Amino acid sequence: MRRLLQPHVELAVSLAAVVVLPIVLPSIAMATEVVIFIIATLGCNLLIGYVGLMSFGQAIFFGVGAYACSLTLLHSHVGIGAGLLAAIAASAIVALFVGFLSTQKRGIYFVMLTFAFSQMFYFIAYAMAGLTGGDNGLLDIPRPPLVLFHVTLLSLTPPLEMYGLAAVVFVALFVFLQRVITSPFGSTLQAIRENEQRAIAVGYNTRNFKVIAFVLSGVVTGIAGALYALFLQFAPLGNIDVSMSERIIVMSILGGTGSLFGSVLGGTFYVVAGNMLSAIWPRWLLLLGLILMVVGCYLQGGLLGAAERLARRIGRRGPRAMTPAASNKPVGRP
Amino acid sequence: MTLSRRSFVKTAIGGAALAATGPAILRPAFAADVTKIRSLYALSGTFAEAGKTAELGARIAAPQFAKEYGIKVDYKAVDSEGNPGRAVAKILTEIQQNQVKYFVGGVLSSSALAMSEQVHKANGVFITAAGADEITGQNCNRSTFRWSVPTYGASRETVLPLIEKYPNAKRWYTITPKYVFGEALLQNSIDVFKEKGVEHVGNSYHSLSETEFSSYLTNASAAKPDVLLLLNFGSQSTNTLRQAANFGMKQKMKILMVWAEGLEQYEEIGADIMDGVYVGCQYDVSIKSPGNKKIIETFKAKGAPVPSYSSVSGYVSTDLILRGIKAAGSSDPAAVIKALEGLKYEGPTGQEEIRAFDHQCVKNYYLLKGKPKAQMKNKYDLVEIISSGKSFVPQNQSLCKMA
Amino acid sequence: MSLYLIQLINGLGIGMIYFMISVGLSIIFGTMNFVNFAHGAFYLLGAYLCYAVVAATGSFWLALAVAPPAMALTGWFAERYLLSRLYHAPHQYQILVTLGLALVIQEGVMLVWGAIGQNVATPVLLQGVVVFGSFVYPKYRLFVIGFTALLTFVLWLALERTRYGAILRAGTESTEMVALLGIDIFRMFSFTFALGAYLAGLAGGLTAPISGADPFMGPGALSVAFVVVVIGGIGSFSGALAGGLLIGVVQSEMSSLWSEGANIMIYVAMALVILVRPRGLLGRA
Amino acid sequence: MTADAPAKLEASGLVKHFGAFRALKGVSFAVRDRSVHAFIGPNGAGKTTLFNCLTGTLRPSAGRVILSGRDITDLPPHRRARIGMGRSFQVTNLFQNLTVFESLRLAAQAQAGIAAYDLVRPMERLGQAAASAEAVLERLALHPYRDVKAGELSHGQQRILEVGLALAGSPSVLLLDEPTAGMGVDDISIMKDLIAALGREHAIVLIEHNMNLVLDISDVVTVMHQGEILVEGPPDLVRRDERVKVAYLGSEG
Repeated sequence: MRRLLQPHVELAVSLAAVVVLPIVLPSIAMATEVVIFIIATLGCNLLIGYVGLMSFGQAIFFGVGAYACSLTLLHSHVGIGAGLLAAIAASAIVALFVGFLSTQKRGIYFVMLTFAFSQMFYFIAYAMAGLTGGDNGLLDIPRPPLVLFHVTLLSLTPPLEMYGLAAVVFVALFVFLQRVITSPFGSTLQAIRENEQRAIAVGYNTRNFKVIAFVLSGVVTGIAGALYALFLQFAPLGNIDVSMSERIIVMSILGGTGSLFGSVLGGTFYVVAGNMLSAIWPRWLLLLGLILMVVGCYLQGGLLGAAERLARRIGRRGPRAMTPAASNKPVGRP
Repeated sequence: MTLSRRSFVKTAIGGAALAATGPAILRPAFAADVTKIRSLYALSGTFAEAGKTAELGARIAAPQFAKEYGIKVDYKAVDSEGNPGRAVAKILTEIQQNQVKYFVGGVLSSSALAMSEQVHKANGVFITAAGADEITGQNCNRSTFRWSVPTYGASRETVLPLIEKYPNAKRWYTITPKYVFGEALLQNSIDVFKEKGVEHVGNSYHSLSETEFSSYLTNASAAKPDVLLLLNFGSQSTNTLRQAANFGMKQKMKILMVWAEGLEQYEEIGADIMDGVYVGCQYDVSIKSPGNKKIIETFKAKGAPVPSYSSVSGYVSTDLILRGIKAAGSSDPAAVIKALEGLKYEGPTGQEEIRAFDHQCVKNYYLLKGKPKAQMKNKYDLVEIISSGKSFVPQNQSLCKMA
Repeated sequence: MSLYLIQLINGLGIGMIYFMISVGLSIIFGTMNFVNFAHGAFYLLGAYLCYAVVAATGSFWLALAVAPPAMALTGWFAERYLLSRLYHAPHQYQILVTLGLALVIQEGVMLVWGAIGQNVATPVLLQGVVVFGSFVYPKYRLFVIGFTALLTFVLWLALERTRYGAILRAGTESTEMVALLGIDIFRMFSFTFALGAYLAGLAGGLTAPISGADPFMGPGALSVAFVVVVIGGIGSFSGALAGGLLIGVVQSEMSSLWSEGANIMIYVAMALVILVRPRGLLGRA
Repeated sequence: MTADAPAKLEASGLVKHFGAFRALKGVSFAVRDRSVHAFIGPNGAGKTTLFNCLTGTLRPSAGRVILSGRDITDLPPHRRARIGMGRSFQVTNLFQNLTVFESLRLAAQAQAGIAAYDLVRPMERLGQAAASAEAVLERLALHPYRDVKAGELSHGQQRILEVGLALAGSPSVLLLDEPTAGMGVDDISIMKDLIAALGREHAIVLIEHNMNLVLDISDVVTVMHQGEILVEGPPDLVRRDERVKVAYLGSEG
């Protein structure tokens, strides 16, 4: 599928964004937040854009990643890498469980199932206050320096170093996911999104592919959750709330599904606009609501789709090079 | 009547919330002698009403005391969105972007605790009126001061006087939200029950997302208590009280809401239901003290609504920061912290004092009672003070071990 | 009377309210195969419209007569000019647009009426309680149960005995079939959506004297409605009733045992129903 | 026709109930390799149910399905596809937004087994799948439309691609469900030639309403009626059989 930006251009633009964000944004903290939510959005986009699955369970993995990383660092003296590994392992296990059950159903039943799991895990986290801190959350999470073979790579004390960690993880995950979507596995996901029945008929065990995609998505989102906990040094209960799922979904669709770069746009736009608008008008969510309605009705390709349309109109490239975002087309009603 | 409560707040926020959100490299280089203060209240989200009222208090206090103490102040409101994660991210932005050292805010326990830690890491000063005892208990730190009376005092100063007032009310039933704050109120109340030999006939826990309380009230009714003690907070206590009144419980027993949000909440509940209900609160406009007199006059002069607990908490928190700077004669946070420790001042509740060892403000807590509609002088005159007093955990029992 | 029996009765009362909140969602869900994430916001707006009419006129009965039809009109407009363009879009866009609509309603309510909740006084006629032995129950809640029961009967009659009801029931089975019968399904969708919004608004108005009108009551009501609709069976009228009553009773009975546990159990049950019996307890196969 | 060719696909005693309704009442047959075996019958004869039992979309209530000597009765559809069963759909069922080549490549890639799960290497590394896709493009004369989206093809081309997707996995048995459905006369003759040609290399199960096409190219025709086999034999035999006429006329009258 040819797009506005070829993969290597997307990567280059993403790299440039990583360098530019802390300079143009009002604070490094905001840049860090942007990058973390871009990662979470990438995880969500893998499901919506490449498999056609809309999961309300992303908050589960965001929350579990944050808790796993925080608890590891709070209760042992291992390094930051171990915290991230714990987040990966925990979110993978939970995503395997949730994904294995949820992918048994399609369409709106899948949405409802992930919604039920999201609420379930929220109340479990709330009830297990001894482990998760309940409503208070986990406080005072240590942020040990990043050490590799006894060499301190990043002390992580200055804000820019925390940003650096998040940015490096983001770039690594972006490259990894770019490879995933152009791999045999990724191309199969797109076949499933297009027509699952046919994918089964030609010999794919689509259930397996969906579960693996779900786990990948969960792990990426879990890493975002862990970075968020490291960034805030705090893991609030709100991480695992269904409204976090909604926020991540909104960022994904706002940016544009069907291309990883859409997530970069969506995450950046949501976090930056949210910060700026909330400072001006406490009722800014009203504007967000209007934007969602406009995007849903008229701009289904999201910001990326809008950019592509604009580029086509200006005609900088030949009109044939542009194909509308795949997500413009119906995926098939359940 | 001057401006309505809402329209005043709207213009206040709209006019002054010029967000300093320019690029990091173009950071405005403020003169060093301007003290930057940021308030972090929930201006949107579930606790927006309490948040914007508290912010209003801070907004009135900042220019007034700046002038009074001769300090240059740059005050801005930051919306915590009622979301602890967002609140911390925004504090980090303020610290990094504008090198802000002074913060007031925090209504919810979870937000306040997390904010307290961030300000402490940045060696700033944070003044809050949140309910979480940990703030001046096990999670206390050098940077954080708390104006509001902890759950210990709130329970004692409401439950004890009510027991004394009604010696025959021997059976008490409690309804508690399941989180640290609720548990703390419950434990402190149970201690008072034991001390006074009254019977705790039962407790119902509910989750923080509950809105339907009839089943808990049914449990309570079945226990046939003399007093129903509500230990929940905000819209949950409003709903519990409203539904208890629907179930006719006001006629059968005394109802005491230990931790009320103040005037806005009484208005939300309405005069009919408030009539005869006991509530505990940090502040009431009817307090007779020189400090309160001044606050009422100031609010009137500014065309602001009648002062309430929320607006006064924002007001006093901001005052305390500027008072500390004045006393220290410097805007260095370390010096300001020193100056605030042990500070005695004329506050809205009379003489108030900040304890040095845990940074807890020692002040009155009030037991109030809803007035019958016929006795109300105006629509804000919903409660009358029954008693007040100071109860605080002594230093040797405090969980605060400040480094 | 034992406490468990009292809680059973109270739970049935809560369940009737849950049914009211959910039935509109279920009808829309079943007929149009459309998940309306703005359903909770319709419920919220219904409560506020009711509050506004009571505040202006003092009459709760007038409010109950005016607010739900106003919601039906809102729903009809939303369907006609917003949602109707989404029937052929993937469901994520339907969810996105209704989520946006919910946000607009919620923030709009705060813009108009402020962020604090509003009290809606119980109508004078229904103040006070009725006493059956050791069981005390507010008159107003009794009225809500009676009113809902009556409404249930009327709705049932409408669905079973009228031409529209027959079309609607057929639509729950297969919209294609209805279209083949030469019926304008888009008009049917508009009408169905208006009916769903009407019922949500009515639920908001009816519960306002019990839990007030609060700008944040939407998402909670939506969650309850999802659970009830899924457990009862999507598109099933009797299922929504059974689901509502079941959830009400479980919550009420669990309140003295482990109330957070009740929440976990309810969502476990929701997941199990989708996995094991997707048509719900009473849904048609 | 090669009468001595071994049976590639066998069904024995297939029964399928839907509640009280018996859609298949014990159907047995054998499809020999390199032959076209057509199933005809009036509407409601049970052809579609039979087809679904063979492809695994439905599980028969009783009886067995044997593919190349292996009992596949309990295998799910994707597993059948992996051991040499290709199928097409009656209603065009393509990857609408993927190009013709990509669709065929994906269909071929399904045979790659564990390599299809490769997460990190580019899909071009699976050269086998691309080669198979190219071969099918050639064979079906779809190469001019290599980079056209499936959804943008004409109906006739879509029907051809429908068969192509079944073919891309290099199956030994092809199950074609009304391949000419909705086609124009010119396209039908292309499809007819294609099926006849494929029948020389594969075992083909054909469900088709176009009687002329069936009688022209089939090696064996099975006439079904009310869930049972009415007549089975070479086209000439079926053409003359009185029972077939009665069954068709009876169902119409």
